[in-house]
Amino acid sequence: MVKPIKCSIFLLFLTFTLFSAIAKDQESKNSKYSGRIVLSTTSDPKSFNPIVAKETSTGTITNPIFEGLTTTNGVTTEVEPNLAQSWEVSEDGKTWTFYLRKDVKWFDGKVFTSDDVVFTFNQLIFNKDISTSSRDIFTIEGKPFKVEKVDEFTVKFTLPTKFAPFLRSLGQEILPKHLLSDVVENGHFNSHWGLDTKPGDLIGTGPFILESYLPAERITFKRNPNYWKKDKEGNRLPYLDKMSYVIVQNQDVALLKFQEGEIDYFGLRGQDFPILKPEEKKGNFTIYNTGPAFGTNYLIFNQNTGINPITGKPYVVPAKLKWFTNKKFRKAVAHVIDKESIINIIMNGLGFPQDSSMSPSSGFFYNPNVAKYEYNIKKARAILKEIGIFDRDNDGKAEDADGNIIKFNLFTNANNTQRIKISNIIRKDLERLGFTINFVSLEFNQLVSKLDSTFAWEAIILGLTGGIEPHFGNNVWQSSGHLHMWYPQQETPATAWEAEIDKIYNQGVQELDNNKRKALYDRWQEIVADELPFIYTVLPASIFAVRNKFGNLNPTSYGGAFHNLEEIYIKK
Amino acid sequence: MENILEIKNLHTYFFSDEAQVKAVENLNLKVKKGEVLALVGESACGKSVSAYSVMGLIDSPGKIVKGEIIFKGQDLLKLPKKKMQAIRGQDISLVFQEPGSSLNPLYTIGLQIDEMIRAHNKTASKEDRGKRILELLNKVGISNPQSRIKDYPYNFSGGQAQRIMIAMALSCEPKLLIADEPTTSLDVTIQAQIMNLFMRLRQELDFTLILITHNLALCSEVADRVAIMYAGRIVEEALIEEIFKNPLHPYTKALFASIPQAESKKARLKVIKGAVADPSAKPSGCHFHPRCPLAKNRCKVNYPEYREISPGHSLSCFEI
Amino acid sequence: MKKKSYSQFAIGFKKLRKHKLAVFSFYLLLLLYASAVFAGFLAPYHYDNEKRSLSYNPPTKIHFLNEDGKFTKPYIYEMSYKFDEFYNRIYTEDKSQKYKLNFFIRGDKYSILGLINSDIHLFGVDPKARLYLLGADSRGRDLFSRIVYGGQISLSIGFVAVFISLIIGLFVGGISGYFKGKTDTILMRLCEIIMVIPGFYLMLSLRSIFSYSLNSLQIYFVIVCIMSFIGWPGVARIVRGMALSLREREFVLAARALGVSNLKIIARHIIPHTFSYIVVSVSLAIPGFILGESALSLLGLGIQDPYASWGNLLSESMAIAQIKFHPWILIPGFFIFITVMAFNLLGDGLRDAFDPKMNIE
Amino acid sequence: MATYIIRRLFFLIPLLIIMSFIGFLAINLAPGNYFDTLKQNPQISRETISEYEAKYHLDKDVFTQYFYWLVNVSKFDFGYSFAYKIPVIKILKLRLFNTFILSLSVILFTWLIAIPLGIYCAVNQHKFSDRFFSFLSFIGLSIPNFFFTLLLLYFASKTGILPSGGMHSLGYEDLSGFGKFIDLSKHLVIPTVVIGTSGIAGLQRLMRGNMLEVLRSQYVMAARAKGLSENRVIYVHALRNAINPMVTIFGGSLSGLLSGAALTEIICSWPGLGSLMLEAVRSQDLFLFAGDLLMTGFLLIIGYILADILLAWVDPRIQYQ
Repeated sequence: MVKPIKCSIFLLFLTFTLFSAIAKDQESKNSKYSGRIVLSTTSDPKSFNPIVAKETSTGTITNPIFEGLTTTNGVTTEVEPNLAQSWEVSEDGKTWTFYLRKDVKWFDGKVFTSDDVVFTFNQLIFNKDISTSSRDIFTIEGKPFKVEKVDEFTVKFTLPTKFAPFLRSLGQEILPKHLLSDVVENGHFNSHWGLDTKPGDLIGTGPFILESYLPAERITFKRNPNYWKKDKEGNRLPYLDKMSYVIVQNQDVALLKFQEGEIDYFGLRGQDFPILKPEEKKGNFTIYNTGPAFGTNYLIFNQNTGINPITGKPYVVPAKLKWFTNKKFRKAVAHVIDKESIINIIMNGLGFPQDSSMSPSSGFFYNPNVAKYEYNIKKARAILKEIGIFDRDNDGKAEDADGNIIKFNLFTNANNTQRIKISNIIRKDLERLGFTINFVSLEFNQLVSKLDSTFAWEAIILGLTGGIEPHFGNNVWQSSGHLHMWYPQQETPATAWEAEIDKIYNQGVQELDNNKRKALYDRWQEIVADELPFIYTVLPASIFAVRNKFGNLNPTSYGGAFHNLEEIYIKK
Repeated sequence: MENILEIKNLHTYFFSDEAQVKAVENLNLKVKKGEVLALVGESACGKSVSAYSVMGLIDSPGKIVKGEIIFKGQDLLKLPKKKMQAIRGQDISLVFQEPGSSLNPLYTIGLQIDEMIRAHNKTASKEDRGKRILELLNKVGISNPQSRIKDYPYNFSGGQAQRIMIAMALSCEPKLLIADEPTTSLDVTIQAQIMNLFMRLRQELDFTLILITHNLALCSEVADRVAIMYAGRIVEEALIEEIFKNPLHPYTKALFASIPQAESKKARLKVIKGAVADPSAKPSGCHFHPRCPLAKNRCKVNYPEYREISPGHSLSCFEI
Repeated sequence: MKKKSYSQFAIGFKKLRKHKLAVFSFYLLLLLYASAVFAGFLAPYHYDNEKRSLSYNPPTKIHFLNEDGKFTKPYIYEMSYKFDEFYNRIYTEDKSQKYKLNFFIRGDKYSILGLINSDIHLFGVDPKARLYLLGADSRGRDLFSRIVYGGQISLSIGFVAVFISLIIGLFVGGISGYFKGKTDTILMRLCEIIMVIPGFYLMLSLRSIFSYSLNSLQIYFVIVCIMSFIGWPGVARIVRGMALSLREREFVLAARALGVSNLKIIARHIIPHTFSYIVVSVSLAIPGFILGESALSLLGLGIQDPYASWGNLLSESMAIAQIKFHPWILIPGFFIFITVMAFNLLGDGLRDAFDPKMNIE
Repeated sequence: MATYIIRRLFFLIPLLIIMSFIGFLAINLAPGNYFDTLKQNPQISRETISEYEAKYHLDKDVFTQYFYWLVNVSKFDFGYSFAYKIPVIKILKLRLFNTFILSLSVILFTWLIAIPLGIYCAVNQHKFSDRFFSFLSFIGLSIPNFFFTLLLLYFASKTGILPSGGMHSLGYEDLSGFGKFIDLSKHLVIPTVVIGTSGIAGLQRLMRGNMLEVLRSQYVMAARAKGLSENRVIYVHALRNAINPMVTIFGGSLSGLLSGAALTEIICSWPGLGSLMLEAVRSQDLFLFAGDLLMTGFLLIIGYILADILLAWVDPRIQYQ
């Protein structure tokens, strides 16, 4: 009885090794296929609907599923064809014709056509019943773009004016008409493709298909076998079989998971560098430092000269407004931002001082030749003295010419511990100038409601995510913008320099010559650095660790480690 | 007659952090087979502790420091725990003061009697035990016992509960029954019923009874002999007639004086002056001396020897 | 009745004295509270006295031997750091200059309870060097000083919160139990509702109501109020139970018969009898509040930098990097631990001593 | 009995209404609303946001908002999560189950340790072992939970025995039934230990106190006097009486458990209600928060009622009219 079992086990073993040998042989021809990548994200997606939801946590998840007509190259930051294989532009720069790829299929096998593009713009983005922020991008001065079907694979866009960042903005995800037109008609689109969607129902054109979603735990994708992109040898991309995002709220826990090998990628904070760097060899991973990141941290003063219509009082106490609107006051403050200490203490030495309003990593439009403010308390005191602010009665507190003690509230948001630490260093140095600071960290919502509607604030330390296209910040820099934080939604620019920035932005968006555009935005950066509406602090270094098993890896600061996800494969 | 129980030189102390309480001190007592001995004293004089000592129920912080308890020729204090456990309930039973709180509220009375029979008679079958329970309940006068076996203690009145306790105590036909103030918490009419029940059962089942009480009047009706306790010691011991006729110890006399007499309504009831000795700080010498009308100086220094002054009548007092 | 309750107390305290751990805890707490009161004197530096170039300075080595290996007055060296290839801070001692450890040295100004203003510190070194008994935090502030100052907030926050919740609880519980009927029903339902809402969420949502532009002092009071708001229903329910039974007692009946007003009866006859419960519940409730403050701090909603509380000091240590490279940052956790432990042991001892039947609620 | 339960359930309705209203009020009293976060996005216009606010009646006062919500709730529509853009009930359902599993595990852990420990300490009162175990349980109570979690995770990752957070391993779907159970159990260890240890002390002391009280009672002495074995006296007579009051505690313990778990859930990446609620409170996701309060409140009261029923079942003296 024993023998036959043994025999059969042996046979089984034999066949198994044989088969695997054969399998191996086949694989070696196309050894790049198969494998899984495991990444981590800090929070759940809020939806799977890329039109309605705009949070980064949602974008992370929908990116591999949906694609736009164009894409931005992660290395060169140039705009490249994606679902559109080529395009033409009329001489006045207002009419664009896009020729779509003919080999693109939706996950369910339907062919991607110009109908889908027209549908996405006309039925979704320009649909007033659908709440989407995309509408704001494709609307200039209240006028939407005109999108028309020319033929099955050609689409024509007619713009009301010239729009320089148009191609870049066409990274906008295109959604399938054949699945969604009914939903739109029924008025259910806003809640369609929410988190309760069956993974198989989520249809895009991208390299990966959503396979499963376990709330607060994990999101898994599988390879799209019919993806249109091919490698140089003509093999269909992507190479990877599966991709998973593990949801880990706590960065330290993510670090542990990376060390254990559960996840393949980890974005380091400065403090993590000494932990992981020595383990590179042992843990078989590489740490990439791609230079300054895009997330800024800055200090702003409220320069709103308006009057609260409800209380009839000015938003900012006049005496304080006088300091805040004084350029020299802001310059003095800029001189007490101890960027070096902030970098050493908070970023463990792995950060960069920020002087310009664009990140050095943004490439083409970055202007490094702007005014810089070194940490110098004496100089700051001297500047303040020029405008009559110094300690007049030797009580350790500075007063202005009218005898008012320099005292103001400084807010920041409570959920960003790093920013709170930065604020505390800045606060300490402001106190060295003899200022009296009431520092409070608020919940993000409350902070925003102050910035945006009540205007009841004096100084705030906050951050914005930057990019490579200056125009996408027009809401911040134009004096009529909602995010023109120091004095939002102005009817006419309050100062000459704000008027100049408005002019630059209006010209910049219509200027199609890149070099001329750069000259405009260079000037903008100079003005900002001189006038200091935003007093910039530091930029963290963008550092991440990736396991060595991946091939075709080409990490950049802009694109991160996996901007070319479909080309990445697991080395044997 | 032979002694069923002999307590020699028993000391039971309670230890707390700051004091030791000599609850029972140098207790000597002989219980003759078949008799009814009444152990009389005010509350907190050590009667119950003596009973618990005999039952082996003294638990931390209490401790039997010294002495012997001879039952059927063996010293109970030297017995291993298992053997003592077998004697409890089987040979010596105890009926507690408050029947209401002596029954476990969460189990039926049937179960509580049954577990006791089973503990001592492992071989009895379920039916046998059931029959025995019915018989016992019948015997103690619970009407319609069949229907009440499944009842919980809260379904019974105090008197009924005490009957059940008695039934339970007698379930293994013990040789010695200690009844610790069995009627104190009951109504007067029920008290008499319960005492009658005891007497009736004693005739039927022939056990020795130690009746612990503070009620001298009760003793006169049922006891053969009386031992008077004060502050943890026996101060006088005699046959019932003797003690009623000729109480010698000043404390005994005082006790008698405090009994309300039906014929002398107008006479003021005599109250023993002073308070019962605090067991944690007993007076030196004779513990009764602060309250004693006869007290002399020597009473404050030495404890009087316990001596027999006439056959069967012992006491400890210098002045008699 | 009164006499008995006094003697009960005397016995209780006698019993407590035998409970060695409880007594030890009591003295330990006394020490901690004393050090919080005299924080300014004990701490060599002000809590916000920073030296940015000494970020994460490890606990200073105090030398007792001079170069020849002979005993000398204790001294320290100045330290400085450089990042190594792994961006680790490597601290080295500058041996060119010794700094003696001095006692009763002048330093930062401080005030004790607003009464004594001084700049004399128990110990310290020349201001050119820095003494870090328990190491430094990210900005080169002395952790020891911050812990001592942090005790002022952490140790008092529980006390004040318990005190307030006791006052409300006693009052509501007393009224509820004494008046019975509809008052009782309404008040008890109210208690139940508050108790049923999970405390942590309640704390968060209450905290978010208050967070409108508060400075640290205000936050302190807000936290205290929130915690008392969460704490009082528990007290009230138990006091109500006691009041229900007390109101039937002879002395209360007598007082009522004499026409003493209801509120007076509650204040004079009912509440005093719950005193032993109060003593116990205070010592058992404080730890919960201390831990609660630390949880709020972790979320950035507690006491904020530059002020120190043990909770916000501990929240600094919530990172692998700290555990691995700057383990001294975890020390505030130890202080929370021993304080909470001491309160629990003391409370347990008190409960044993005063009433063996008393339960934790 | 049935009428009693029905009466309790009736009482539930106003309770739940008040509770959820408190939730509404708390979120409303805090300045701002959910959509303020969107305002910080440079690409979203003011009009879009006003549109949202009008849609969910956020531009009205609290009472009106609450009224609209209540009307919907009576139709079993708990509203819509601003952040997740799907009905609240769908989000809660997923998480509630996970929190339930964790709570169950914590309850088992605490009770299985605390009850025997309490009995043991009571039986061995004042002995060294009593003091030692009491001390030990206090240690568990005294460590700040979030701190303990991170330490445990750190050591778990160093030793590699336990997974560092999460609920399922990556290959969970491919495991056999038993394998799944083992995998889940492994993930449960750290959060359970952290949350559990802080609850053991209280229960242990309570059980010890009850047991001591019962051991001193006359029926226990009477049971001894009957000649029953010590085991029977303690485990049959004393234990059942001592454990009865614990049933009531059991019903109420859920509340503490649900809130005590939030931080631990977050640090352990446990996909429960904790992190969701924290997020909801902080981002003012009104309906999600109110819906959750309603659910937890409902569960808790069900817990209380179950405890009542259980108590009536184990204690013959209790009868509900």
